[in-house]
Amino acid sequence: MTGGKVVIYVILNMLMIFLLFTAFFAVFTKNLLNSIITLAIFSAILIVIFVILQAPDAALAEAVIGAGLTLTFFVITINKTKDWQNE
Amino acid sequence: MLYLILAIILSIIITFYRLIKGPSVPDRLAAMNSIGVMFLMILVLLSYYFERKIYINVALVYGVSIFMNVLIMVKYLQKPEKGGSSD
Amino acid sequence: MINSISILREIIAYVFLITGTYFLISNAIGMIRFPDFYLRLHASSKCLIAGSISVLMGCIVLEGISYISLKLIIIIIFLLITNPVAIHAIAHFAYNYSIKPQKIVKNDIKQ
Amino acid sequence: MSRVHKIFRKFYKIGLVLFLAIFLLFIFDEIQNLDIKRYLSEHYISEGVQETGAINLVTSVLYDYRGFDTLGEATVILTAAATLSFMTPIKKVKMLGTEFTIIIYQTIIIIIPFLVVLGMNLIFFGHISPGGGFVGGVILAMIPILVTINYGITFSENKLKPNHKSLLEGIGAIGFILLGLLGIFAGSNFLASGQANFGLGNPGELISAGLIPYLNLMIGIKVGAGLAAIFNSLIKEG
Repeated sequence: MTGGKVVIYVILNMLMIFLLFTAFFAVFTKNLLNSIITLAIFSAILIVIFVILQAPDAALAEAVIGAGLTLTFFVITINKTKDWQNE
Repeated sequence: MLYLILAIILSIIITFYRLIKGPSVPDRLAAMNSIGVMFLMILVLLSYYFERKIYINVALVYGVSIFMNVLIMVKYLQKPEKGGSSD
Repeated sequence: MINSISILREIIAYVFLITGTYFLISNAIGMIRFPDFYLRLHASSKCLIAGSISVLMGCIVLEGISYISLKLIIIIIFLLITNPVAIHAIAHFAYNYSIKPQKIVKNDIKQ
Repeated sequence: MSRVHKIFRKFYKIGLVLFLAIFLLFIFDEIQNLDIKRYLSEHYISEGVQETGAINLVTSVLYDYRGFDTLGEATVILTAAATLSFMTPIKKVKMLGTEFTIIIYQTIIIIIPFLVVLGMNLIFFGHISPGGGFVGGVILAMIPILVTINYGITFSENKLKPNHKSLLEGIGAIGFILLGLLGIFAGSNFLASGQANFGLGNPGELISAGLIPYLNLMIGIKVGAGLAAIFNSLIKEG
């Protein structure tokens, strides 16, 4: 492996471990808002991983669906629940 | 080019500490906004490293997605008792 | 002659890129070290805009005149319009969330 | 007894996760080391550009070789939008939220033409650059969402009526099927664009690749209108 290959391998593995941390934090936190905000960063890391693996079509779909529309629907649904309105 | 990407990933990990530790929800929102823009810079730099300039489309779309995310979270994550408006 | 011009262009581009990375790292340090929410937002707004625009300017200098640099200029204009607006919206949200600054000199928003 | 039970439950969860991880590791390792020849993917990579005329191979697989799967995905979104439109109540329900200042109102007006140009670019250049109908349609659907969260649901429904959204979605769905039937009239299979001699043109130009740009346009219209209708009825529903 040449020099550039090693560095991009290190970047890919760092992003994978970081992805695991964000997923654990999004699942195990108590507050729902923190979970949603962490989910945005989860999909951002996935976009960078897709671009490193040379799949720009999957990265575009993830940028639009995962980071845009799904979070919108989640936020509106949490706003409509009974717990949130009576808190 | 790759060492610049490593430096930006380091700054992302430092900012992620504020997202975990942040005492309130607006802290986490500000951390989310800055992490998103840093990932956008990583996308632009990666397209220059791979010499596939067409990957810049991903950065364009992801920039739109960040802005819509922040606006929707700001609109609908308000605590109820502080007197929001209808619709 | 041509070789010296290309070397000069690369030097200018890397100066821009390293400046941008420095601003992004200072943004991260500011997000950790400042004690108050509004101080953190101040670091986040100014350093973020300066860093991102500097990195994109470096890429434009590296690229030259083409359609790709037109796309980069569009990204710059988009960030210049939307990022201050997003920071303004977050600050307004935090004020309604009853987070007060440590020292209030003058209060412009009265509800 | 109770302490032993508690300790057992804690270790049971950890052991379950570890067991699943090791199991999946063996399965994926087995898949990676299989010594089979991938005839289909080699055929797509080597002869996809000559057969379909689209440079982006993902688009050529999505809209030419596997066009029937795309029709199924489109049907899923059509069903979801139709069901949510039936469930919309007459009276509006109060939603909690902050009011925006005038700065954000004025910014949205500047942003909207940029979004239109970006979405149209992604749709029309779907067979040349990454993108396609789905992504461009979602970008176009962001415009009603931004208008709704800024100016309120009444203004948004006054500008873009829900009936018009339903009409656009129907046009997209019906148009996709009619374009597929063109393949039968040309003497080939349903949804065939590469094999049916529509004139592939030079690969890399805007008007090339047979029927693929028009299929992209139909999918873009359908997804944009459908997601806007879903958001509209979701924000009105109580």
